[in-house]
Amino acid sequence: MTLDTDALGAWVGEFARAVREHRDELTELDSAIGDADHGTNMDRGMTAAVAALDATPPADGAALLKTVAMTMISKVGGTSGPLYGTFFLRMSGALGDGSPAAFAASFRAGVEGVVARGKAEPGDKTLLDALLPAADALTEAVGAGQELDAALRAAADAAARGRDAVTPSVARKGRASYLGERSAGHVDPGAASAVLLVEAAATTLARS
Amino acid sequence: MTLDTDALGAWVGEFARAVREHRDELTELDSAIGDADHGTNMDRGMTAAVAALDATPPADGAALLKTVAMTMISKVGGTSGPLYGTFFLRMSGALGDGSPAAFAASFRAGVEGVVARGKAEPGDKTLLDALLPAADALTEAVGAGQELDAALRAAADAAARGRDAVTPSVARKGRASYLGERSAGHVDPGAASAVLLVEAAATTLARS
Amino acid sequence: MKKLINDPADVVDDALRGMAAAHPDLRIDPEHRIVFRGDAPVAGKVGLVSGGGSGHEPLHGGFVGMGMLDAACAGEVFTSPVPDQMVAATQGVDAGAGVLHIVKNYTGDVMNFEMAAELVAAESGTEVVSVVTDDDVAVTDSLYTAGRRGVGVTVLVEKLAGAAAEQGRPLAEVAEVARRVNGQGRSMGMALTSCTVPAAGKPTFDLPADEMELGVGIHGEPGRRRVPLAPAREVAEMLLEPVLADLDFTGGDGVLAFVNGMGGTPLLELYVVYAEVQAVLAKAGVTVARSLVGSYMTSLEMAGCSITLLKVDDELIRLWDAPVRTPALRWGV
Amino acid sequence: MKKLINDPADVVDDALRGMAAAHPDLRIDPEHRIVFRGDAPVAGKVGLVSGGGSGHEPLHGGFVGMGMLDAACAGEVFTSPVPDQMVAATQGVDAGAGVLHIVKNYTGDVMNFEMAAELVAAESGTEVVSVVTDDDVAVTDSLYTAGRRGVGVTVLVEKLAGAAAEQGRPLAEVAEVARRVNGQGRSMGMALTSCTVPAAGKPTFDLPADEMELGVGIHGEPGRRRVPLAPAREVAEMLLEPVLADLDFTGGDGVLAFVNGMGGTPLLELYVVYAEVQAVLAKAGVTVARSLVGSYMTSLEMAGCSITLLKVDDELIRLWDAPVRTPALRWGV
Ligand SMILES: Nc1ncnc2c1ncn2[C@@H]1O[C@H](COP(=O)(O)OP(=O)(O)O)[C@@H](O)[C@H]1O
Ligand SMILES: Nc1ncnc2c1ncn2[C@@H]1O[C@H](COP(=O)(O)OP(=O)(O)O)[C@@H](O)[C@H]1O
Ligand SMILES: [Mg+2]
Ligand SMILES: [Mg+2]
Ligand SMILES: [Mg+2]
Ligand SMILES: [Mg+2]
Repeated sequence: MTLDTDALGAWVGEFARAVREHRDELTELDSAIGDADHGTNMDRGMTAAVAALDATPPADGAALLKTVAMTMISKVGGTSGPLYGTFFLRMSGALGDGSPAAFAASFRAGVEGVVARGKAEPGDKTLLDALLPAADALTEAVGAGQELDAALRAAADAAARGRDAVTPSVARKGRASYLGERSAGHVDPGAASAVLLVEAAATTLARS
Repeated sequence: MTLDTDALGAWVGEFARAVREHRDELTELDSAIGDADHGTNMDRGMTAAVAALDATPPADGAALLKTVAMTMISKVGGTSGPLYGTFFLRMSGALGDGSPAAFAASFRAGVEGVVARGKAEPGDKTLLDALLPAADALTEAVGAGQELDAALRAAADAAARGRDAVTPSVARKGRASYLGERSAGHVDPGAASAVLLVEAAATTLARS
Repeated sequence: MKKLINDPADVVDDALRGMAAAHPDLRIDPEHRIVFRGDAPVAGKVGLVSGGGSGHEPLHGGFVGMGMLDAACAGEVFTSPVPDQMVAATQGVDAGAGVLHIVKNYTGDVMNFEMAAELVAAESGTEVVSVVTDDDVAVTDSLYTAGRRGVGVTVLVEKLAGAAAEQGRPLAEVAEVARRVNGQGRSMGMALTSCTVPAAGKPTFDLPADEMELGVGIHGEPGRRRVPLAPAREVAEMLLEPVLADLDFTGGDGVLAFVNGMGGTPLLELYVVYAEVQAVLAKAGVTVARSLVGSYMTSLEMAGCSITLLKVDDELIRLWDAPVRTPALRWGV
Repeated sequence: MKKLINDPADVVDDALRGMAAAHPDLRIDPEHRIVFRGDAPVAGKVGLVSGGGSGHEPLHGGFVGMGMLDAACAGEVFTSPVPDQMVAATQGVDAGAGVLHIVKNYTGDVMNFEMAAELVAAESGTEVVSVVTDDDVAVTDSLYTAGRRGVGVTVLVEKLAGAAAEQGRPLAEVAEVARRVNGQGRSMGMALTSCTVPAAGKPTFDLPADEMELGVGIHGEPGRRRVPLAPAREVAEMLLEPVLADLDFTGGDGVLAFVNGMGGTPLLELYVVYAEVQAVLAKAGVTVARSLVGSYMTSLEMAGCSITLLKVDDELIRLWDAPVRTPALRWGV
């Protein structure tokens, strides 16, 4: 069972589809505590990423993730463009041999890229609050020798729990932080899109 | 029975009161086919006129009407300021001996001033469509030897009939003319305020 | 009603206080509600006076200054100023060369300016010439009614006649420029939303969420018809079609194309409209010599726009490019 | 949604087409969505680049020209532009004297400009210095969060640093002016209505008819609190109170007072607000040396305003008065 180019392509494709499906919902979340563009931003970027992959089929998995990264960086803008772009770029650089353990490590490298670029901390109410628990769950499950499908399911569930866990919190990073107390009780749009990313992995990569 | 300064003062006072009472209604009529200010305009002018009369009690009826005229001209602006101002100015100049016949003649002089200033014709859907029938009814009734109260009642009824008669028409003067066919079916705000003017005369002068 | 005002009755006075504070090079007569050029009367120069109801800012007070108006009279919201104001403005700008009144064609404005001119004639030796603007092609059958409204072209008349006056030209010539500009300009407007007159407290008209008013005036007077919302591309076509049908704008030295915002429409959208205007004009064979995009003649917070085309020649282009220094139009100085 | 646009996805490109048509002395790169000064790069001059999400017009494209910016990058509505655009803008304005990036403090803008600066550093010898504006006192606890937002002061930084660059001063000095202006300026905004992001199609927030948002941002981000509607007099007090509490504006050479419209508020109301601002400042012992009233940094069609105060000195006043020739600010030339 290896995470080859096709598998990664399916993941990216499924993420793009999910983002499209939930576009208005993500924008709605961003209306409440931001500027009403997160769904549009993510959809613009992922649609362009899928188009770029279709136009020039990538040589390998690393190339595939790099194309996604560069497309997010050059087509999205805002906060999510550089952050998701950095995530895919760092994953691409750390992809390894396509084994579940390598995948878990590269996923963690991607998340660390988001930390480095955005300087947010756990609990700040950002995408990290979904991504960090997912990375932890993935590493742990794979380390404990679980099958990839179970490990990814654990990661997706951890992401969703992370998203929900910070919902009551006051945002300390990004645009939502301007609201102060008024940000409490709202789902963070970036955490919501990050859950879609991990869910997409659970749906597609588990079958690899 | 003469129309002395007090009687004319009562007329003007009652007109001011009626305008205040119907201010929002007149503005509402002007919203439909104009620019939503006729009630405000008339109220601003007549309130100022009453205040001017209170501040400097006029020597005679002619002075009284002239004060009203100059106040309308200098405080209202728009279309109704010059027109009502001209009406009172011409009346003031033609007031005569205070007899009913003289009053009817001076009322007609006022109406002719409105014609001269505004160049509207009967049926154009303006204040004239209330004022001209009122002047005709007044002249006729007084000429036929009727009591002043009956004559003013006839004039007020004629004004109201005139206002209603042009309601189905398309406006050909003033701001309402810009609407073309869309002005049909709406009461003309100026005709409505002119009815208040003649009604105020019927209410107050009849008792003189 | 959501507005940044105090008492609706004080809106005009409050705004004039703000203008006085923000523009120390203007002189404001709060009693007569007149915005004067700081150095008026200017020796040897024809004086330019305009004015009208408030609610159209920057028109007219924002166009007072070197190269444009010498004085502007502010009426109540959407209500012509009164003759007293116009008389005081006329006397305040007269330097012996006479005064031009620039009057938008609305019954109230025309009558009040007429009365003012009569009073000036009776009281003093000041020569006054009036030019009435009436460029709005939304008004049809204008022969039998109050005639066309004066809209966007008024801004252009104030600029171009103002430049002519600044050159020291005599009253007759300045008036001739103003009349020529009015004769060669046509406009048409539309609204997406109504304005709310402060004293009335609610929108002048109700407009369903999926409709717009075509041929609307600048006082929230309803337009000639309601049509379904349309993309900017079609709006530009709908507005330009009657303008182009009314006067031949092809050939010659081209046109000045003016896209005006009604007050509640942001500049972003005005540029979108302007892009479409250019496209329609190119297709119609009309050359754009100069352009103006912005909210210069508004209708309180109404959302919408108007388009004005003015046929220009060498002389008008020179007058347009001539220096102007007012709060709302400023260049060359 | 009632807007004068075509497809929501095309708003930015369409508006840039309009700008290109309306301002032939600018050069517009439609592919990279950059508005360039027509004569960029200007020999010997430090280049000024700014940019940000669209929907704030005239910011930033309307401030490109002599005495202000050399290039502005337009992002999607309310979305920071991408590094590619900033790299292209930086390379396009670099005349060897280096380039200043003027960045509003929003996470997205800061990250994208940072990535662009890294790319420029990696690819070329162009020296880039970034100045981040963060003047919005509505944001408290700014130490532990994303920090204060960059709002009204950005316009003033672009003008004043632009004037310094125009004088031929070196990059370090131009950046120093920009930093000083940011450090001496504070702003606070409010909204009467929400804006509607074209792609979202409905208002970002719902605001009851009798309430307003205090401390709102320029992206329709909800503010810190909702308060009942209040007269302009009290709005001016509510906005100025935290501004005056944050920095001492008394003494010295006074302040530049800037009343900014949010896009849907007409000039009439901005002047009413400005009158009240003057009154509050007079009572607080703050002298106004210069003022600016108008819609210069908007939030689509949002109704509302912001107030910015900048402590000025002789040098800043001279830089403010220096000639500028852009679509939205123009004087002295
Ligand atoms: N410093 C940060 N680090 C990580 N994620 C962040 C940071 N700031 C904001 N975010 C995430 O970005 C999301 C918003 O993205 P988006 O709406 O696309 O960008 P913008 O805020 O620029 O409009 C937030 O919901 C949050 O999850
Ligand atoms: N030429 C005219 N002659 C007589 N009355 C007129 C004329 N034009 C308009 N009116 C009257 O004026 C009324 C409107 O007055 P008002 O709303 O105060 O002024 P404005 O139209 O300037 O806002 C109309 O309803 C009409 O009766
Ligand atoms: Mg957002
Ligand atoms: Mg009216
Ligand atoms: Mg009126
Ligand atoms: Mg955004």
